[in-house]
Amino acid sequence: MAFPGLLNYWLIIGLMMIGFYIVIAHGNLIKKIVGLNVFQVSVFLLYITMGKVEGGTAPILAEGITAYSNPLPHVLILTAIVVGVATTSLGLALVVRIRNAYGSIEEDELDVQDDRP
Amino acid sequence: MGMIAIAIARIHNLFAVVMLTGIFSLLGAAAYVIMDAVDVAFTEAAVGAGISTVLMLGTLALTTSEEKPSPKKNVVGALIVVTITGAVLIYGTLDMPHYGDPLAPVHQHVADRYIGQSGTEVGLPNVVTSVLASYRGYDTLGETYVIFIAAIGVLAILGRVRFPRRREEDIAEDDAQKTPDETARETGA
Amino acid sequence: MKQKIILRVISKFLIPYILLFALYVQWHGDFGPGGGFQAGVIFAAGFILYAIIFGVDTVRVVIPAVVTRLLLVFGVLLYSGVGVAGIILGGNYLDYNVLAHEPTHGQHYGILLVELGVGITVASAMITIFCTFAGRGPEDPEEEV
Amino acid sequence: MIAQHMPIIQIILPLMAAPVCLIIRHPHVVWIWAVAISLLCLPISVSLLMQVMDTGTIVYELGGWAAPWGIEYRIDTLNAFVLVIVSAIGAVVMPYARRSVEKEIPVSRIYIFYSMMLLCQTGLMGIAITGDAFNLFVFLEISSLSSYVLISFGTDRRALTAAYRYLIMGTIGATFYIIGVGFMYSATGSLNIHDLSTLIPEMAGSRTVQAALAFLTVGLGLKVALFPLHMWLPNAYTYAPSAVTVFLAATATKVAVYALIRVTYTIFGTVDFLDIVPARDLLMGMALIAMFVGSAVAIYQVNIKRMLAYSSVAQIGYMILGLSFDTVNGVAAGIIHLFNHAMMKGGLFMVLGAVMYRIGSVHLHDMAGLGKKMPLTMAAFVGGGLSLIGVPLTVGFVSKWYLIQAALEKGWWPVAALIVVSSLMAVIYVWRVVEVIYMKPAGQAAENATEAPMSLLIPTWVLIGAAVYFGIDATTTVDVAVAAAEALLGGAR
Repeated sequence: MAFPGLLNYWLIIGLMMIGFYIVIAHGNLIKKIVGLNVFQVSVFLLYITMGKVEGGTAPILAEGITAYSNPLPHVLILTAIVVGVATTSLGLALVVRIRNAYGSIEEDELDVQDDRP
Repeated sequence: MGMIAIAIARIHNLFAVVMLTGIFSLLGAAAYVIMDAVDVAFTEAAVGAGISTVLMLGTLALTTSEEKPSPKKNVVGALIVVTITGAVLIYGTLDMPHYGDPLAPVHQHVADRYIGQSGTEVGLPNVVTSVLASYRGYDTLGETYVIFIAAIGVLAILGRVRFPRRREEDIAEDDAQKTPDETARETGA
Repeated sequence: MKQKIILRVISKFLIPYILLFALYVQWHGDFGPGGGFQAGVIFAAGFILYAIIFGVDTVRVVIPAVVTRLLLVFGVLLYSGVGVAGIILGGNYLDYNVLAHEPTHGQHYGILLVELGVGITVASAMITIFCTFAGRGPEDPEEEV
Repeated sequence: MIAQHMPIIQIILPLMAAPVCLIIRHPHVVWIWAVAISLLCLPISVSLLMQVMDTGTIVYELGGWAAPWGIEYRIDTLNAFVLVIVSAIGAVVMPYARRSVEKEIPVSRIYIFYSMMLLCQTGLMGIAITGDAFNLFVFLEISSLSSYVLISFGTDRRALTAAYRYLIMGTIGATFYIIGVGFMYSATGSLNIHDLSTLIPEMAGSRTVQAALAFLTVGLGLKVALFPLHMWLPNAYTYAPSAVTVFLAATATKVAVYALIRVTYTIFGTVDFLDIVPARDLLMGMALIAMFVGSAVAIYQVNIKRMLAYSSVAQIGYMILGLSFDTVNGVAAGIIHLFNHAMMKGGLFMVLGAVMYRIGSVHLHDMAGLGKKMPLTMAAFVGGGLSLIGVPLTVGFVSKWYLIQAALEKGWWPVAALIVVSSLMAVIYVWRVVEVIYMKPAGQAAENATEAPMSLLIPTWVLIGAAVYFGIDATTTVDVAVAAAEALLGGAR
């Protein structure tokens, strides 16, 4: 059981950081929300990968199976996914309003407009 | 998935970005299946690849589908922040149990009871459902309210008829003159 | 998309099955993967598909805004109500054991009702969110403030 | 039977009341409903606090499942105290909201507004009451999502960008928090805070646990608006509707500070590696910088709402400073300031809400001469301002007194000196406003202003009066705070 060892975590961290980078480095409001999604999906992966048991199956009880993967991370992530989609939809709604109010969804252009109201 | 994530970061056409995000979610769902999280995979496929993508497309239709190349000012700062965060994360994983290790603390402490007892305590074969709705049912209640907030929040932010601030009498008058159709629109669609 | 005949026909053919599948996922969540949340999303997806092809106004005839709003409220109150029922029947909040004579039966009823609450809330929330987005024109004038 | 279920009733009462707002829909009836609910919450939380002071920690198992398998509510002195703060502010803000909401929010949206206010209050109380780390995240999101919506109700279009920015930063904070929880979970297999507090010390050397602490601190630091993670706060407070600003300023950051206390003291309290890793020193450094930068920026603001927002950044610095001392007196000082700041900042923002209601602006030059036009309102501002500075006989003095004592106790007299100096900076920004409202002749905007209506004035004076009352008779708050701090530090230190 040497492979994948800790490699799974590191790959996921790589994904997470790409998502995080998109959120903070990009000025486009939609792109930021996309980045947030990528970031969150990777965090979900981090949880799920913790719950995996070698040789286990999905945690649905059946006869003849003794090893199950851990159901708790699954439950937590189900909740987190729902929270994620709620955040996304609110964020997108705000983006639409911002576009109507400013005519732009680029962060630096918004800043310019706000400086001379 | 890494390729797609990088592509999402690089591409400026938001339409392509949204499509790639959908694919990213689907791949995530596939990864969940590999790691035995079938319920999560189901949800991710329905939400991440379905609803989120549809909403983002809707937003694109209402705004614009081209990202303007941003001035390169915050790239270095962002890279520093991301590198530090990533380094702390990797530092944290060094003492984590290896992938699939059945002796990991995660599987020892509370999970045992869920798998061992939920069949008799709750009586459902799907342990995820048992934990979701019964053992940790309160979290799920919170989650339902989160969705509720999202729905009425979107209604509040984007609801169709938005009239300027007016005196109350005017609004009362308006209400009196409004046709049923208008009222319905104002409240929902 | 009023003129795309293939889309119209195929979707009319598909939508009943989507809704049926949603109901299956809803009630079968105890045994296989699935449950209220997934069912709600799929159920909403049926309506959203309909809305994309036939227009939001058509969907709003089938399921008016008032109805989704009431269902939204009904769903969350159903969930919280099951919890309150637990208190009234002598248990703690969200304790399903007391809902029936036997604990496992109580658990079964509780989970069924709770999942139904989730399903209703999620379906009506998703329909509301989608219709609110889609019901808005691209250049709606911003409110004057 | 009711007494036994008190902890959950505290939460589900406003939680279930919120969807009912969608059925009622009539602006006035919804308001009456919201006021009734928030007034009911207050006695519940007070009785919980009294019960905890009498009989010790209350445990309530949700769904009848024992922790750590199920979720439990675990209420000790600190939780109960925070619950009282939130429900008290809610009970004062709701009656206040009616007039200012009528003016600032379209009538067709008012019912959503109150629904969101109730949910936001529920979320904050849910964070305070829960004994489960993941459940805390769920309620954190309930309060955050509803506050994004509440902020976006603001009349200025900048409210939209403020809400958006808060949404992005808040979500990053929440995601960092779940990464931290995930690491703790990976190391221990538990999500229950009480359970974690016994398991974590055993594995203090684990790098996973150390990284968890870092992520939890940064994630909650974003919610606390701890310098330099405070970027979202000034705009959010400035452009949100008045009632929302009052509510958020008085409660949201306080509850986040509470969560930070929970994490650093309850979960990681007895962990030794904190002495190796200079986490507390770092926290103290940031707190000190926050105190100075916040105050310094506040001095230059012409929008008074924004000025008070930056002043909040500085005041949050005081709270975190108290925490970083790691002594009973220091933590107690932090908790006292938590309560005191909620009252005075709430009162001050209420004054600005009243000004907004009368003259439609909170810019410094528009407020000239208001001292004569709205004497009672402006007297409240002076009261709150004195408290902000920390003049004797106000609550501000009490918290600073304990903070300085705690610093001297450790022999850190430079820190004590810095506290005094930063208070002097508060004198400057408060005086600027006082000078303009009393010494300058009324400008165009304030020409026709009259005294604020009673429904705004009474809640304002309730908070300012409380700030004076607890400044003169501080025994209650100090007793509670010291008891809470002792419980947190386990009497070991």
